[in-house]
Amino acid sequence: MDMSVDFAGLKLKNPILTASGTFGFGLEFKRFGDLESLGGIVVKGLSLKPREGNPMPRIAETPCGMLNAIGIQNPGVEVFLTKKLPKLPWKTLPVLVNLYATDAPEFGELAGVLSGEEGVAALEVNVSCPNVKEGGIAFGQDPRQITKVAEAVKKNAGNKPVIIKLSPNVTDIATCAKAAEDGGADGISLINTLSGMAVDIERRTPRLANVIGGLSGPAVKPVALRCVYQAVNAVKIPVIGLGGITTAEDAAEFLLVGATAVQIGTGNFISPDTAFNVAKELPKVLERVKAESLAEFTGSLKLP
Amino acid sequence: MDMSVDFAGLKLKNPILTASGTFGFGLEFKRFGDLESLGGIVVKGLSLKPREGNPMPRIAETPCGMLNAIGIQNPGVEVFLTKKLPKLPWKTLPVLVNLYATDAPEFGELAGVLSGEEGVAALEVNVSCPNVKEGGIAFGQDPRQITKVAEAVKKNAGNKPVIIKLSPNVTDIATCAKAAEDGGADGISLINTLSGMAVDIERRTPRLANVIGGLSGPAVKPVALRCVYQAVNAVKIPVIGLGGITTAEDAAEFLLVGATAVQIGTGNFISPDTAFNVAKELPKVLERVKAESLAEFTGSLKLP
Amino acid sequence: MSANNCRAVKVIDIKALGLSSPGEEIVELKLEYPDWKPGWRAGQFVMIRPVSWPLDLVWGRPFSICNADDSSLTILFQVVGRGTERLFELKEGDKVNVWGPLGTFFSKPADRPVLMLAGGMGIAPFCGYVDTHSQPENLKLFFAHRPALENYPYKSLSDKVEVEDIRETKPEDIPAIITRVDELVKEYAEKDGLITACGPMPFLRTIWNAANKYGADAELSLENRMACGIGACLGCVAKDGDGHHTQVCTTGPVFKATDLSLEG
Amino acid sequence: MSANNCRAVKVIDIKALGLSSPGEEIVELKLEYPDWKPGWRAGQFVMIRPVSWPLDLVWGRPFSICNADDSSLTILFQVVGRGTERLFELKEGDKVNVWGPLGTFFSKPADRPVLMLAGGMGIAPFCGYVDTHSQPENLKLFFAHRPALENYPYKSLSDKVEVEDIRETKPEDIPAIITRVDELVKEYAEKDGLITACGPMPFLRTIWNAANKYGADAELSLENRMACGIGACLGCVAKDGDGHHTQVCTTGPVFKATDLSLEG
Ligand SMILES: Cc1cc2nc3c(=O)[nH]c(=O)nc-3n(C[C@H](O)[C@H](O)[C@H](O)COP(=O)(O)OP(=O)(O)OC[C@H]3O[C@@H](n4cnc5c(N)ncnc54)[C@H](O)[C@@H]3O)c2cc1C
Ligand SMILES: Cc1cc2nc3c(=O)[nH]c(=O)nc-3n(C[C@H](O)[C@H](O)[C@H](O)COP(=O)(O)OP(=O)(O)OC[C@H]3O[C@@H](n4cnc5c(N)ncnc54)[C@H](O)[C@@H]3O)c2cc1C
Ligand SMILES: Cc1cc2nc3c(=O)[nH]c(=O)nc-3n(C[C@H](O)[C@H](O)[C@H](O)COP(=O)(O)O)c2cc1C
Ligand SMILES: Cc1cc2nc3c(=O)[nH]c(=O)nc-3n(C[C@H](O)[C@H](O)[C@H](O)COP(=O)(O)O)c2cc1C
Ligand code: FES
Ligand code: FES
Repeated sequence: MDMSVDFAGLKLKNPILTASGTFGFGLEFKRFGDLESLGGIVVKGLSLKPREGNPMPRIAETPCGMLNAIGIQNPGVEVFLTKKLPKLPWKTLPVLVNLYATDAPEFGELAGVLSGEEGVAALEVNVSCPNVKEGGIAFGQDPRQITKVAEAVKKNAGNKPVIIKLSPNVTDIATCAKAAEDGGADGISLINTLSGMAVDIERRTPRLANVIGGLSGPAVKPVALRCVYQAVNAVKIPVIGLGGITTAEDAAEFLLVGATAVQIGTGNFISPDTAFNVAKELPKVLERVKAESLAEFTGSLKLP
Repeated sequence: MDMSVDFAGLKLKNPILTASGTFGFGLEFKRFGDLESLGGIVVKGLSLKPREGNPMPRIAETPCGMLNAIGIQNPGVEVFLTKKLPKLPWKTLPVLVNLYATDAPEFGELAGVLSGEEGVAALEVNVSCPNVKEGGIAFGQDPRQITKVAEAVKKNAGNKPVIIKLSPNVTDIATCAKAAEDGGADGISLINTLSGMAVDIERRTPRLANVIGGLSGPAVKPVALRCVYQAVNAVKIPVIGLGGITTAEDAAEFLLVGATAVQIGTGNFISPDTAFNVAKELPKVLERVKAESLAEFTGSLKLP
Repeated sequence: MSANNCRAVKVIDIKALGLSSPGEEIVELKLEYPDWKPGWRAGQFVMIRPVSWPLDLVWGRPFSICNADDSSLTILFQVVGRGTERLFELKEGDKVNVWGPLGTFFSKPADRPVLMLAGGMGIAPFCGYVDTHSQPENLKLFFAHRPALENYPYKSLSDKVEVEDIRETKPEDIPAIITRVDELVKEYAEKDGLITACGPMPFLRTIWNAANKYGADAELSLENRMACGIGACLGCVAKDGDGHHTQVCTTGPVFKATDLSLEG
Repeated sequence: MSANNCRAVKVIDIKALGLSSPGEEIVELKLEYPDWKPGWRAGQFVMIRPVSWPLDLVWGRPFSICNADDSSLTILFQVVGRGTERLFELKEGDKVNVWGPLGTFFSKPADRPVLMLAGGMGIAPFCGYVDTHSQPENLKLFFAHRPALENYPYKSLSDKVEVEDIRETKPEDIPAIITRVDELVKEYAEKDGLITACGPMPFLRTIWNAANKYGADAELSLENRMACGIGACLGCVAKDGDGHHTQVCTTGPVFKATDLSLEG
């Protein structure tokens, strides 16, 4: 079965991407599979300047999921472009860059830095990171700000497709999706993590130094699927679905509700070859459920 | 260890209650434990008139959780008062009634019907049920409407404590908690279910006839704990914490972040004696973590 | 009291029956008898959840009581999903939480012929029904099945009561089953017999339609998805005779045909 | 290539060592050798996740390579939480996903005395270190432990190298350990030895402080909580010599003391 898809002008071999922050810069996974067997990769969130991220501890395991409060630790966009990107097979593997900034002009500036880079396939804009106190949560949850960020990035992105990555921690995800579309986004991706918390009753402390963190993994899949379904039905631009995908069947669920592509996040920690396996198994799963083609299956959910 | 607590004037033997919709009318669990060993029970959501609820299928299992879209099937408040309540040991077991209505005046009317009933210990107002299309979602997610409902119920509740049960499907839970307090609520409880969805890739259908349902169980515990923590810090009225509690350790986590009492929901399905076990084990767990008393432990979370 | 109703009992034995058709494993699971007082009735069920199950599967799973005596409780199950796959991994000595006996049961009218209509795993409750019936000579089993007969405890039944079976190996076999069910229901309606039935929904719907048509006295056991098994969650409801939702786990699983609406 | 780095290998043997103190089970787990090319070095670790684990525990668990030869890989673990409890339930023949060898390792300088400082389960990597060192006569182990010695593979080490141990049975025993560690670090600093260390954070911090004080050449292995083990999640970071966050799983787990900031 032909697995290729076009996402906002981006040609992908197959709809399986990896999620930002869970696949490093891709290089870490070279020993566990063939990167080029993936539809593409999204690298760790990058900011203009290097960031140390939050204090430790930053991760905690929860039932069928995990919390993280990494706080967008990253070496800064320059180091990425000079040290990491050249080592990736970007000519044959779409490398999407995940952008983090604290206000719309800064997002615009970051997009400007990346817009001329041949090795960058698209920009994914993280307006939803719930970990960083100085702004992330505020504009990711406010439709007007989402539109402003989308506009700022789009203006500076040159011909790179701009994907806005939405937070599920909102009353109305459809409005947020529309806000991204209104701002000129070429696509949206969702979900980022759910805001959550864990505590240690012996030590009487939060399990994360940041107190609150982002929940991901299989636990959030039903919420993710609902958000993707609502977003798909709210906008005309294509949607990337993610949240709790660990198998090709999970991936198919997101395609069924209308996602054009999907990302594997926490699944990469269950085993470092998860994304490769999902990419390999997806055609078999689609055949098993009697899909005529990827396009025929995508969005073919029948309502009662 | 003395486990008794005062919740908004309500004397509870211990802080373990059962969650609405997961414990029937209490009677169903008589054969599995001593109802009077619980702090209290919250019965299935009641409306003025009987309701058939949503079409089938209404439940689906998800990783570490479940989705439900029961749609507040219930026999109506009259049947409850005449047929169910008399069979409960309400003199020694606080019976909290969960209220469902589609607008503020109807909530007020329902509260009026219950206000004179000796066997009713308190009113828990469900402004958050995400299953019912005709209104539930709208006012549970709008702070102004929460205030209006709280006012309407409070005005008609006589001397019964009024507890507003909040939805986690909002951008800002603290504001919702304050809205309940502003409306005169004596306490709040949270979380109700997270809005979610599951699909069947073979049949290409949603797993719930209602398409979207409410996620509950261990999967949501980190979200619940975060919401309770934020609510406790937003209001002065006492808070009941729930969401994913299946053990006494889980219950202690909610007490640690400041809940005065907790409810067991989906945990009752893991085994019908879960709530009884949690009530029995809680004192031991508190001793193990070296709590001097329940009051000393409650809210004693140390921030980094 | 409560100790008898939700108990952790040990696995005594577990084995796959016969050689299954591909993808279909039928398994007999013997558990310690949970010491039920005053006992159980054929058609009732139990909820089962191994003590060692992690929280990723939150619910117990409902199974008909296949048989029970003072020392053991037997259930029969088919591996169809995540829960039954893991049940199949149980080992002797493993502990399983069991709550029951739950729900309603098949009647045993004296001196009336009884037709037992079983579809697939729907054979389970009839093992106990036959063994606890005082007049097995009045009983007849009609059995519609997909895996071959040796996968089921069919032999133990055919030794005791009149039996008849049709195997469905392809969709084209279904009309013959429907026709035969219709004939049998008519026959038992005419001779004032009782019809008891357990099996998949399409099978039950055929019987329900026929029972309506011929005014037969029929009792149908439903197998809706369940979370609690005790009437608390309202996840398992079916439509009663008036079209109102009622809990299959407590008002059922065995219903009089006239107390159900199975249209659709 | 990839086949060697993330493989499902079989459990060959699993046993609890000695009679543990209450609540502390120390277990030796032998796995099929994952056929690593070009091999492994003492101090490196593996991520382990049984194939049968349901999704309620999402992460693998990191363990030092205790030892390995052409046929088997041995790890030593202590039951401390949900993951290790379930690892302890593994049976011979069960499949386990293993990715590794991961991270940095202890150096083996020729002709220099080496002090191995192990705290509790921190003894694990030194089994392999001793066995793969060409000059065991240059090695000395100091071992601080809570469960009795017979719970650890201590005997196999004391047969090969000079050893010394202190058991901590109550908090009051700790100062003696700190004093002795300080003395030993001073001694090895003075004779230009290498200090290698593995154990809980307070133990490592004592060593780090002493190494700073005496200017000792020390290598410390950290055991931070890990989700991926391969540098991707940034959940395991420690502060490097400049106070910057660096991944313990890839820049470590074995760090030069001067490349770490362990204050606090
Ligand atoms: C009263 C009663 C008695 C029963 N007696 C027996 C018996 O004696 N023997 C027996 O074998 N079975 C019996 N059953 C059925 C049995 O309970 C189920 O087969 C079992 O629960 C399946 O569990 P599972 O986890 O293996 O399957 P699941 O993973 O829960 O799935 C079971 C099947 O349903 C599909 N499925 C899963 N989730 C959904 C969903 N949300 N929507 C639609 N389809 C879904 C799956 O694809 C699969 O085919 C009985 C059921 C009831 C209610
Ligand atoms: C490189 C490396 C090598 C290692 N080598 C070994 C080895 O050789 N042998 C060995 O026994 N161990 C070793 N460890 C430690 C081992 O990985 C852990 O003991 C193991 O992962 C614990 O898993 P668990 O699921 O049993 O415990 P968990 O349930 O994860 O908990 C472990 C302990 O931490 C506490 N805890 C759990 N979650 C949190 C949290 N979020 N915040 C604070 N505390 C928490 C628990 O109460 C418990 O005491 C090594 C670790 C690393 C990083
Ligand atoms: C450790 C970790 C780090 C993450 N870092 C980022 C990030 O830098 N930028 C971003 O947009 N999302 C980040 N995310 C969110 C994921 O990309 C993804 O949206 C989320 O985890 C849900 O998907 P999953 O359930 O498949 O993990 C991170 C998630 C995890 C677990
Ligand atoms: C089957 C089911 C029915 C429910 N019915 C109600 C209801 O009638 N009224 C209400 O306020 N909450 C209802 N809830 C929500 C629970 O009371 C609870 O808020 C939620 O399930 C989270 O807690 P848990 O994770 O412990 O289940 C229902 C939940 C379930 C699973
Ligand atoms: S299974 Fe819960 S009401 Fe029937
Ligand atoms: S464990 Fe993921 S970066 Fe180290």
